[in-house]
Amino acid sequence: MAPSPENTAPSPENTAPSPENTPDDDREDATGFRVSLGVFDGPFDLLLNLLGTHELDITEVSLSKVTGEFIAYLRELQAGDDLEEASEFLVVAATLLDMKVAGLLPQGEFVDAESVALLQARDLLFARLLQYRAFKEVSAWFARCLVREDRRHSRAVRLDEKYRSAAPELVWTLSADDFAAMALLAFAPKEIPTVGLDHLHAPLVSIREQAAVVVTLLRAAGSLTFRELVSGVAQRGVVVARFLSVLELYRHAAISFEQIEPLGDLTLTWTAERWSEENLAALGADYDR
Amino acid sequence: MTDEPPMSVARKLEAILLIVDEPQSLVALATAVGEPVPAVRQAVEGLVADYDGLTGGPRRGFELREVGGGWRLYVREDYDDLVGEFVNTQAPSRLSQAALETLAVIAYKQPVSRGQVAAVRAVNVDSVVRTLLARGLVTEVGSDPETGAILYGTTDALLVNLGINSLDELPAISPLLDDVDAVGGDGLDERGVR
Amino acid sequence: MTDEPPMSVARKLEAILLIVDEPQSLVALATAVGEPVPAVRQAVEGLVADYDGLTGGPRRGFELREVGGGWRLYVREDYDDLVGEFVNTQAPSRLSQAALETLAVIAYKQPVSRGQVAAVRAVNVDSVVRTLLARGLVTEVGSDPETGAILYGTTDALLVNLGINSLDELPAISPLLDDVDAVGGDGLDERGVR
Repeated sequence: MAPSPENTAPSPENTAPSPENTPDDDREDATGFRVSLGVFDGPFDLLLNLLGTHELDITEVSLSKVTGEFIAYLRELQAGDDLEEASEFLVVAATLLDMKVAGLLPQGEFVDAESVALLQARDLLFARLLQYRAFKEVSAWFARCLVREDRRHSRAVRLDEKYRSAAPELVWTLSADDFAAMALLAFAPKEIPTVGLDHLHAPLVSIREQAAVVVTLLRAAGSLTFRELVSGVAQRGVVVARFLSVLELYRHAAISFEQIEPLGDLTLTWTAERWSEENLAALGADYDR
Repeated sequence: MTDEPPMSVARKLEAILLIVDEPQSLVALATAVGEPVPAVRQAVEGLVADYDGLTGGPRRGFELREVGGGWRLYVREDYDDLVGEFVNTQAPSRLSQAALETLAVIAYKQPVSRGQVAAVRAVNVDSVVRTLLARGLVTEVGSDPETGAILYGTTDALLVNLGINSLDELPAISPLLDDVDAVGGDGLDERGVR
Repeated sequence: MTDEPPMSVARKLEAILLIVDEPQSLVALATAVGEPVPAVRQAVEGLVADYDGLTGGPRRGFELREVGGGWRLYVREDYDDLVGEFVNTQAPSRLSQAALETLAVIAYKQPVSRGQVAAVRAVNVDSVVRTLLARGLVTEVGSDPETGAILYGTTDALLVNLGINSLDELPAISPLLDDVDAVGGDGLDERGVR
């Protein structure tokens, strides 16, 4: 899977991990390395592996060798068409490249803001790598425990009929329509697939999910003020999403609204004559990322 | 008794009896522990006496009983009231939101496996399904021919609670369901959840 | 031992333990049998020794184990292969390396958002978190008051699956991470790691 240390590539310049670049290469890892493309679950994974291959300490500054291989790997990865995955590798590659460039420049002449920033970027990369390595190592413990417990059998049998009747009478308050609304909530798409930008801007309230709530509430009540629609909601994001979904529903002519005076209460009325849940599924598509 | 070999027939039977849901015939038990039926019969009789406190140990809170041609562990009858009270305090009289949503998913998608329900709700539903089973609102209706996963459906008790006569009277929400099937496909790893 | 009163704490516990399908804390058990916690603790310890064959009886095919913060009857490990063959359960699919790493990050850094987990692993973890949710190993524990991001934590089911009693039993990894917390002052992990 991963190249073993003795198969270490001699120099970064000719170790692009594609065999066609090294036709006369007698190291069997040329193919081995290529086969392993894609098994790296992330840039840190690859970086750790490369560092391990070269037996470099991850606090070692001289990373130029690893940088070359990393970038060569990235070149291969682009064939995979997975933009998101590629961009994750790209961020780390850019940092590595920065560090390599900095290593080539004359040292210690200026301490300007730029080099300080670079230093911080490097430290951050190392720190993240260290952190990642710690979690990676401990994940082996998780795997061991999970496998061990997986084989164990605990007593978990059905409750005897005679004890079932001992349970208190069920209090049931839902009508068939309430129940359908419940189903609607349960089936409403929970997660819109997102590009992993969460670490930049923390997410995410689903407009579609909130629209399902708005639709359910409005259809049940016929008419509500927006204030009522968001009563009890503590999260600003949810309020915003409900408002956006109101706008979207208005666009679909599913509701009408009325505001008697500026900044006064907004009264929403359900007006859709033929509302299909398909509308809901498509709602807010503009906001999908 | 303490001198017995570590993996005696009786001990192996104890292991099997601990996890079985249904009464097991002597033949089934013999197959399970890989011992001849007469030896199993003897060991079962030994265990009955053992749990009844006739072999020097205490009279256990459970007993080994033959019901409907099979053997199974039961709570000893003396403790029925205790257990009944425990079950009573454990079971809430109202269903939780999670239970209601799970019930709704089962109602609209039946027959459906726990794995499929979990995929729709994006949470593990094992304990909730157990609650619904215990409440008689859902029941096992078969198993998936390919995966062997148990499939669940709703019962007449749900219809009664909802005040409708048949599942056809459930309000339609079908357009969303098509979506769900698409999502359910990748929501989980292929094998689903046991 | 045969002289004990018929409804001793230990016997009542046996009855309750036979019908529960989740680990029961000492407090829950004490409530169930209507006895003070110290007496229950002592009785539980007595039962463990009893089933382990340390009190004159045989070493049973089952054992009483503390897992996930509670007590529950288990098949004794020696008999797991026998039982495994009998029930022929398909083992749930193994978690991928990515899922294991994500699980580790959530376990040590909880409550944590997907974004924060993604930052540690330098990859998008959305689908992996979904799998962990469906397995019931992690759960939503709230949301970030500022960003509204859903925060995740681990469940008791994870403890049971790991065979441990509390998060304190996770191996220590802080020595390696102290460094990081100092550097990570970019807002990545204010909360640090236990």
